Amino acid sequence: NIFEHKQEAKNPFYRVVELNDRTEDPSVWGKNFPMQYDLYLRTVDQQRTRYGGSEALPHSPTEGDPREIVTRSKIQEDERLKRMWAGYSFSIDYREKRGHAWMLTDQTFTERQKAGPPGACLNCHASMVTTYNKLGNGDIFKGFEAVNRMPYPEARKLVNHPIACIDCHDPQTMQLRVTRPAFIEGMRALKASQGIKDYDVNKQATRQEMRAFVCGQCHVTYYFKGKEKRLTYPWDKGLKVEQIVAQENQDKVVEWTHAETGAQVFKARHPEFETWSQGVHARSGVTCADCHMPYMRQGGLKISDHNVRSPLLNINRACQTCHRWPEQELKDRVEEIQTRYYDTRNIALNALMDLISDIKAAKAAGASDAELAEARKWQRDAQFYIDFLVSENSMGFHADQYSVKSLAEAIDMCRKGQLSLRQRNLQRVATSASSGNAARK
Amino acid sequence: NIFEHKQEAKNPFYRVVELNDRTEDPSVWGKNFPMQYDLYLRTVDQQRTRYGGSEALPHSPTEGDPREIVTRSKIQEDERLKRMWAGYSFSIDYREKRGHAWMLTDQTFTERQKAGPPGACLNCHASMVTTYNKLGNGDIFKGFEAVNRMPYPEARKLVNHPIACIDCHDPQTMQLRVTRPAFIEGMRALKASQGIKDYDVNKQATRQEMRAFVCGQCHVTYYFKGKEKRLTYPWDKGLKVEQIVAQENQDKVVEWTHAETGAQVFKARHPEFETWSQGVHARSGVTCADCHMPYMRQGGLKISDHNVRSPLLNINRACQTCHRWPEQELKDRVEEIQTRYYDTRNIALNALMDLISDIKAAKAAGASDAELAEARKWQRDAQFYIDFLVSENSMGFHADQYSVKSLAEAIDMCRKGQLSLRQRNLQRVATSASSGNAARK
Amino acid sequence: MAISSGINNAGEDIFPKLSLSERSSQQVDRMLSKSSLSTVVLGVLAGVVIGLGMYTFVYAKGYSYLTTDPQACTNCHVMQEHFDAWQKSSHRAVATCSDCHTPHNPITKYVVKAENGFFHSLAFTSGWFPDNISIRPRDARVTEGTCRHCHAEITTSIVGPHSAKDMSCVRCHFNVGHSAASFVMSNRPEGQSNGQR
Ligand code: HEC
Ligand code: HEC
Ligand code: HEC
Ligand code: HEC
Ligand code: HEC
Ligand code: HEC
Ligand code: HEC
Ligand code: HEC
Ligand code: HEC
Ligand code: HEC
Ligand code: HEC
Ligand code: HEC
Ligand code: HEC
Ligand code: HEC
Ligand SMILES: [Ca+2]
Ligand SMILES: [Ca+2]
Repeated sequence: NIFEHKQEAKNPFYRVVELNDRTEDPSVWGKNFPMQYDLYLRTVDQQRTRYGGSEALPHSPTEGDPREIVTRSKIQEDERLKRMWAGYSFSIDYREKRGHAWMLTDQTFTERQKAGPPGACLNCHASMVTTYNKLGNGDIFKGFEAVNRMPYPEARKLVNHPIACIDCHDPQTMQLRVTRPAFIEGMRALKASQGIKDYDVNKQATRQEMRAFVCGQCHVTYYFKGKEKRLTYPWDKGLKVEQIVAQENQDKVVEWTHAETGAQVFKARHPEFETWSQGVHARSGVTCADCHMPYMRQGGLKISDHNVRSPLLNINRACQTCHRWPEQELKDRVEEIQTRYYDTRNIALNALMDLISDIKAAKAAGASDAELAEARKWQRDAQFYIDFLVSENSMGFHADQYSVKSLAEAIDMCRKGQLSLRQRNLQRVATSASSGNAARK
Repeated sequence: NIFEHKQEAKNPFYRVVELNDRTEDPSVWGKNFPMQYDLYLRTVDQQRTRYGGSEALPHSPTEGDPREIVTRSKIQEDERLKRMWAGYSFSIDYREKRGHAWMLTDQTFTERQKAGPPGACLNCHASMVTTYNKLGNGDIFKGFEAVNRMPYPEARKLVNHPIACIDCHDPQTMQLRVTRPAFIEGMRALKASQGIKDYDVNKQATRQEMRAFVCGQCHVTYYFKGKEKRLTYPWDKGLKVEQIVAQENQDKVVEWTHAETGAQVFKARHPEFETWSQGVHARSGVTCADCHMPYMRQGGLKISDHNVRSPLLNINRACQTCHRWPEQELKDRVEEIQTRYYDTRNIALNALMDLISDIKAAKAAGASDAELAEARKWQRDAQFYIDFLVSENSMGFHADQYSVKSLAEAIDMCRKGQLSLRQRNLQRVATSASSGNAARK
Repeated sequence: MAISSGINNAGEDIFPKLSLSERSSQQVDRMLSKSSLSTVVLGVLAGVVIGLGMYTFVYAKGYSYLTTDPQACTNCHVMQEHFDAWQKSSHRAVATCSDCHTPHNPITKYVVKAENGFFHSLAFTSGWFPDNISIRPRDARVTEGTCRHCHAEITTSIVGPHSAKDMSCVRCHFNVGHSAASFVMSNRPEGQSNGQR
């Protein structure tokens, strides 16, 4: 009723409790901001969209993994992924992601734990501000370094919540803030490459940028540098996949040896932030929060929908303020873009499987490492491209043309890898075969 | 001045002369519609954009070719195009297109005339309504058939103007109309494939559709069917490149034998209409005329800019009706899309050159037609895909993701063609080489 | 270059420009370059220009700016599209042109009105304006102000204490008054989407 509105209008939020950088528990923040808190809790919900969202599958708890609900296994759905990652922990267990409420549980109980990951993993799966502050006595970078190098089980004991209010908000002003050293460092490197020195994201970013940067703290690709296991975002050359590959090649990143081909390979992860930055929405100043946390009315107020989820479950608010098309039409547009992407992704994955088969066969036929070197290099780079695109979670929507273009480049690389191999085989036999010149040319 | 504004606002056009289906000369129509006529005449102007528009180059007239101004030669700029078309008239002469005013001249004097083209060519390079009516005594289909099968020089004598008002407008109502039988037939076939029977474009198309269909009469890919040289738009299965390839394969279209590889190949041409139909603008009901003939104010009137040209030469009118971005930003967006496309196009053209080289080499090394058959088939299809995209004139803008996706498919085809060849070579020598199984697998 | 990273575009360095400074600065360029007269303009300056301005201000009813009647704006046919679109807009019943285009502060209100009235009259008479008009920085700020004025209550949570840095309403609600989309739709059957797919 109008009276209520007026009340809230004067002072939309009642400071019931004082908040500071030691207030980790979101339910305490929720006393001041009950609407946002209630929405935040709803990230436990699971619902599918055609290519996204997530599906709740029953799981009989074991003492190793007490979860009663899990998501679909992506590697069982598509054997090609399992083969791409052969020899790495992702070939053991890789599932559909789901809402923020699950992040800590899912990380704790994934079978990838068998690989004995470092504490660095927690950076993106738990509320870290208080932990970083404690370990670093007020210096989050020191705290960050301390957690990074701990074994996961040890570090795990130091955290209590999945991402919480404190990870995105300043407890005094409620302004957005970046709390992850890895992002601060990555962004500084990126800006430096654009000629901007000593960029300080929390001082220099616009409010609009912050609506994407808070997400960019985690929805990015990364690797662990050195034995300090420093969480690193390889943005020194830029955010495009070719620039990231170049950077990681320069850093000589090798995460595992491919089980079938013996290639020295490395992994890409959920590069939503990097991919979004290449799309027309980023170019138009449209940020993650605009689509994944659109404003909604509650009482007489506009608030951000803290039930962070697929915009396709919320088209009216997420899209229709800017796009006047009917909901169904908007959904169809997204799915058209996603399906074009999905089809191209299939071509790329098949090309990669062919390359892996060829290297494997050549190896079996006694080809030397020297003879396999070129093909393995092609596999290394092409596989990263494909992994980068496959691990991205919008199925091509965040940057429709860019994503498909990168797949096109990866397809060419895979096939060149195969050719390099066959060419060499041919040359070896050329002397004895008239068709030699055909091959050599 | 201000009086004009008020005047014109009251009474837009003065009927100075009566127009009918025998009034071919646009200058006569110009008496009733001087503003549109003046703009129409300006299509002689030439101006470059980064990837489009056209450049005026001096040309010393010969009696074979009296033109004093021509455009840049695309096959000299990119040798790969010349090689793709080796053995066909396009490897003799293929230039940048320019404004409508030039269409008849450029067709008359292209060196492709050496190949002795049919009268069918004129359908898209001259004002045909009166000619079709005359030859068919009022039945444009009969007139169309008559012109198609004539030798070009003979048919050329029957036409006087490049495209004129009468080709797009009904002389009584000035409404848009389709005057090209090939489009009427192509569209009927397309609609049939969508379950709509006996579609009559002039009766059933919406006004908005007509703003694209009038252009689709010419900015499309085509082939000449049978010895009647019937101009045919192969849309029976749809407008996507894969559907058009399927259709032309079904019709067993072969336009020439590739000079280097002996493959039976066929040509794609300027598929602006087909490509546009796959883009987000078409999906949003944005038509050719919206961007290439945007509304403009003249005095107090809004008229369509009949100086049909690159929208990048006219951004405020062409784009800013719908997009609130600054002109420079809009230009940058187009060029970003075009550059991504251009880079992918290079990968595809290189892949095609590699395939051609391999087939050629295998042939030289004595491979039999049977052994080359598979590779030649790959060349046939891949080459059409690439030709389709290269011949399209928006450098990927009309459908950014679709165009790059099609290139990705073509790249894969070219490389598979190469592999098919090498694999076969390997098998032939396998017995004598340990690496045989590597190859066979 | 913007292409290198969308991030540049997500922030002040590009974003506000999109609806503010850049848009109109290059619009002014266009207006000048459009007329070889630009030099003459400087020459003849005050006299003629003001003369012309006042002439239209009266003849073309530039003084309409002083009223609040939307119909008055359409005394210039170049405002007709906006008027038509406004009539289809969510605000037709709740806000008139001047509600959004003049400050809701009695003093500045008439300054802005008179100034726009004069310069738009001048532009109108001379024809020194683009076919697709875009709002000037100053006026965009005025408009943003009016949004907040009328919607103070509902937006306290998003412009209130929780955000020192400001955000543009028009970034998302660019079509509340008269959407570009409704210009487009106005020359075609509603929602008509091309049959080709
Ligand atoms: C213009 C709107 C838009 C913007 C901006 C945007 N996204 Fe998305 N995002 C989408 C859509 C649409 C999908 C596909 C959802 C689906 O398929 O169900 C998606 C998918 C995702 C997914 C997978 C969600 C799911 O339920 O499967 C994640 C994670 C994601 N985006 C994160 C981000 C991040 C991080 C940013 C900013 C760096 C961002 N998005 C920017 C619209 C957007
Ligand atoms: C602290 C790290 C972190 C931050 C910050 C973060 N996310 Fe996430 N996000 C995750 C993790 C981890 C998951 C997967 C959780 C799981 O699968 O258990 C996830 C899942 C998601 C999903 C998938 C939800 C679903 O239903 O499938 C979306 C969408 C998403 N995030 C968007 C965002 C947006 C938008 C932001 C910023 C406003 C953001 N995230 C900030 C770590 C983060
Ligand atoms: C830079 C941030 C970041 C780091 C570091 C990180 N994650 Fe994640 N993780 C995410 C995001 C974002 C998602 C959700 C998107 C997705 O699943 O692709 C996710 C999803 C997951 C999931 C659910 C989906 C799946 O993969 O089965 C598991 C389990 C997981 N992470 C485990 C780990 C482990 C183990 C580590 C350390 C080796 C780790 N994460 C390190 C950000 C991160
Ligand atoms: C993943 C990041 C993230 C987390 C976690 C998060 N928020 Fe927010 N919050 C945002 C974003 C983004 C905005 C929009 C800020 C802006 O527009 O500048 C926002 C805005 C707000 C606002 C301002 C009013 C509004 O709704 O726009 C309040 C209050 C708020 N959040 C409270 C909370 C509380 C309470 C929690 C914990 C229960 C929380 N937030 C957790 C990202 C987050
Ligand atoms: C804050 C405004 C805003 C929001 C929110 C937004 N968009 Fe957009 N969208 C744009 C702009 C701006 C463009 C670029 C074209 C233009 O300038 O109109 C665009 C472009 C698009 C395109 C064409 C891009 C392409 O590559 O073909 C699609 C499709 C699209 N948006 C869908 C969506 C969907 C689905 C959502 C919701 C999940 C969404 N948009 C949310 C502003 C927005
Ligand atoms: C949304 C706007 C838009 C629509 C709709 C559109 N085009 Fe284009 N068109 C462009 C742009 C932008 C270019 C690139 C111009 C350049 O590179 O200079 C272009 C290029 C072209 C060119 C080459 C022009 C040149 O000067 O190089 C032709 C021919 C063309 N389009 C025809 C069509 C036809 C026919 C249709 C409808 C079937 C169509 N276009 C629909 C925007 C559009
Ligand atoms: C009768 C056939 C025909 C029709 C109908 C037609 N065009 Fe063309 N168009 C051509 C030809 C032929 C050329 C190339 C002329 C030359 O290069 O000499 C051309 C050139 C163009 C160019 C390139 C201009 C430049 O400066 O490079 C554009 C843009 C274009 N047409 C757009 C359109 C649009 C939009 C329509 C519909 C409103 C249309 N055309 C209708 C045959 C046609
Ligand atoms: C279905 C319509 C159509 C037919 C039939 C057609 N043209 Fe064209 N022609 C066009 C269009 C559209 C353009 C401009 C776009 C382009 O150049 O790609 C063009 C451009 C040209 C040009 C200028 C650019 C170049 O290729 O050098 C020449 C010359 C030309 N045509 C000759 C011919 C000849 C010879 C024939 C018959 C063998 C023919 N045309 C048949 C539509 C057609
Ligand atoms: C390539 C096709 C084409 C040619 C040739 C052409 N027009 Fe048009 N004309 C159009 C289109 C498209 C429209 C917009 C019609 C609509 O919106 O329904 C148009 C509209 C018009 C209109 C209506 C008012 C306006 O400007 O929108 C007049 C009058 C007109 N044309 C006169 C002419 C005259 C005179 C000529 C010859 C000098 C001519 N046209 C040649 C395509 C053409
Ligand atoms: C009649 C309206 C209209 C006109 C004119 C128009 N557009 Fe669009 N444009 C749209 C719509 C609608 C979309 C789809 C996104 C949306 O719904 O806003 C779009 C999308 C786009 C996109 C994003 C598409 C992508 O694939 O990334 C770009 C870039 C764009 N337009 C540029 C242009 C340019 C340049 C011109 C002028 C040559 C132009 N547009 C003319 C309405 C228009
Ligand atoms: C004397 C004729 C005339 C009248 C009456 C008129 N306008 Fe305008 N208006 C113009 C012209 C001409 C322009 C283009 C100015 C330019 O772009 O330089 C314009 C531009 C504008 C702009 C955008 C440019 C800017 O300065 O921000 C706004 C907003 C505007 N008018 C609002 C209105 C409103 C509100 C009314 C009624 C109160 C109105 N106009 C009445 C002629 C008029
Ligand atoms: C509900 C608020 C609102 C109302 C009512 C309104 N406008 Fe606007 N007007 C705006 C906004 C917001 C913009 C800036 C749009 C943008 O930045 O794209 C604008 C811009 C304009 C422009 C410049 C064109 C542009 O897109 O920048 C003109 C002219 C204009 N308005 C005239 C009018 C006229 C005339 C009326 C009354 C018939 C009117 N407006 C009613 C909010 C309004
Ligand atoms: C003269 C007062 C006034 C001004 C100025 C005004 N509005 Fe409104 N607006 C209203 C009223 C009254 C309503 C309808 C009741 C409601 O929903 O609050 C409304 C409704 C809305 C709505 C909901 C309907 C819709 O279009 O989705 C939005 C959003 C909105 N206004 C945004 C704006 C923005 C943005 C501006 C500035 C560009 C603006 N308003 C300027 C009074 C105003
Ligand atoms: C990031 C995009 C975005 C920005 C920026 C934004 N809004 Fe909104 N606004 C929305 C969305 C989405 C809704 C719809 C909420 C709903 O339907 O629940 C909305 C709803 C509204 C409503 C309608 C509430 C109702 O009663 O229907 C008003 C009024 C409004 N906004 C005003 C504003 C004003 C004033 C500003 C600037 C201070 C602003 N908005 C900034 C996205 C935005
Ligand atoms: Ca795009
Ligand atoms: Ca697109």
